[in-house]
Amino acid sequence: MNLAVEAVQVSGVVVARLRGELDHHTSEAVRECVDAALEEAGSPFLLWNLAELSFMDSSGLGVLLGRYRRISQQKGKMAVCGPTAPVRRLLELSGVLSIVPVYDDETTAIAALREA
Amino acid sequence: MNLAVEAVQVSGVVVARLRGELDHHTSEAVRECVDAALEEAGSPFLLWNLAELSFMDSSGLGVLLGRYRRISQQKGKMAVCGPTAPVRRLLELSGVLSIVPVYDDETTAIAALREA
Amino acid sequence: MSARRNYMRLEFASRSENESFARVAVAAFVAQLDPTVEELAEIKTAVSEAVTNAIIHGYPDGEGLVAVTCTLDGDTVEIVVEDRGCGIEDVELARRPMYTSRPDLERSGMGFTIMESFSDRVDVISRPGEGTRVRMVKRLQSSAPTFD
Amino acid sequence: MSARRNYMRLEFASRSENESFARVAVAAFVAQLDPTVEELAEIKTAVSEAVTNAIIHGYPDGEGLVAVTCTLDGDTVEIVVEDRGCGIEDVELARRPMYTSRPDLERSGMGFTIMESFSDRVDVISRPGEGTRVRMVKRLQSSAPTFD
Ligand SMILES: Nc1ncnc2c1ncn2[C@@H]1O[C@H](COP(=O)(O)OP(=O)(O)O)[C@@H](O)[C@H]1O
Ligand SMILES: Nc1ncnc2c1ncn2[C@@H]1O[C@H](COP(=O)(O)OP(=O)(O)O)[C@@H](O)[C@H]1O
Repeated sequence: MNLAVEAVQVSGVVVARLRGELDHHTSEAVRECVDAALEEAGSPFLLWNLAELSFMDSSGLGVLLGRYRRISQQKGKMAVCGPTAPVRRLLELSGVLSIVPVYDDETTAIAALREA
Repeated sequence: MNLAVEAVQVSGVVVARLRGELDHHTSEAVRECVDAALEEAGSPFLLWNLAELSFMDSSGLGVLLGRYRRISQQKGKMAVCGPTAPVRRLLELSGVLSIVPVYDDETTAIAALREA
Repeated sequence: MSARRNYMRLEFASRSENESFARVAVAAFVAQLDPTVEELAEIKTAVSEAVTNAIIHGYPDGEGLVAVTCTLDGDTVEIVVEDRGCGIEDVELARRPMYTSRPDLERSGMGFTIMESFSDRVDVISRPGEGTRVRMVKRLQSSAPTFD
Repeated sequence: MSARRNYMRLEFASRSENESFARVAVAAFVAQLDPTVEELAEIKTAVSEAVTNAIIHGYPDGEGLVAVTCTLDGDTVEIVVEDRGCGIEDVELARRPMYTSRPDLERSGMGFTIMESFSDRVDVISRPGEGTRVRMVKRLQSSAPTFD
């Protein structure tokens, strides 16, 4: 599969790191991995590190927005960091950037998520 | 075009440097460039630097063997240097390596060609 | 003109593994027009949307064939994605931003909107029970001018 | 088994620009079986040989259609390259190492030999005036075992 996903906990924030291409075929693996990590952490704070994601289409938007909905209900927060140019364009175009903040890197993003 | 070719003269040897993919479509450009350089140099010594050639098929063999024939008639010499693994395999399989010597790098190859 | 005209057609089983194959194949074909990195990313995304729709929505309960044709003419790319699946009842509704018939699959409803943003023109022809045909046309800014 | 079966078909104009497109497309499709780098290089080369032959020899004086189909079944890849061009008078002669009918084009006559070396099996069916069909079968060593 041309996507690798890992989800780790950093200072109470679940960080999902994606590498490769996120489309409908690879979306299920991401959903499972991230949902399991959120469950385990018991924390509604989620950061998507997209620095190594070379491709994403609207199936990826669905995955992001699905987690966003769930986290919002738990009064948590979600953010994105490091998107490559094409991914950033998709996030912009779809309006995701108007509800989810974007940061340059993990450290800045985690600090901002914890501040709230 | 997914192939770049340059031909330069180094110590009386024409060095043809190929980058990218050599197939039937890109072979004409190589033929033209190398034949012009041989003509201009007036020297029947030719080195193929294949270190950056990622792909070659039998159309490439045709180009190499065509120059080989011509150069042999002029009592010249031809060599190859730096082939990547797949290109080396093709040269081996087709028997080209039994008539054309292969060297690691340009410097060694040029020295060997001049020795004769 | 005809010297710059080129054509290809792709057919494949409606399996999700083939989404990435379809966009790589189209990109490799379009590459001969020397598109910019951004144009190529737009084309890959638009193809991915249309092909994914054919796979998920066109054939929801089984495998069928998806066809992608691509024609290059001068600096213009035309891509047609077709399925012989269930078709769309109301195309106008389907094209609305955020509309999806499958919220249960966490679809975002942004597929058509993305195809429209990333090409100059999108036509959809669909007949319930017969299938769907999505045609996208995009003119490349980057192409070398045609002298003929 | 059927879960590991997949199919695609490619058709394109017999233009030399399409040689690289054809091998990239086949490689992108076969990639789902996780071939080694070496296996992928062998497949690309074999496809390039068969497709180039269809373009040069099959349609020497004009444009025609070339079709490539690829079927994955378990760890086995089957690739068929077809043209409806001039056909081959003597297939046995054509397959001989170093034989070429076009020394004027600096052909090496090694195309069939390379296809044979890089696949487990090559079948050629050709009829003068009707066209040529080259079928290559290759079993990948690298594929994950099938559990079914
Ligand atoms: N090829 C197709 N066959 C059947 N229905 C389709 C097809 N493509 C799109 N649709 C319908 O149009 C709707 C909107 O499509 P789209 O904008 O891509 O969003 P999404 O795929 O996220 O649902 C889909 O939910 C589906 O109902
Ligand atoms: N698709 C084809 N249509 C017609 N003739 C073909 C085709 N493929 C191969 N041939 C014939 O078989 C010969 C040997 O092919 P090959 O081993 O690939 O060598 P080469 O392409 O270098 O000539 C060709 O020279 C040609 O006469």
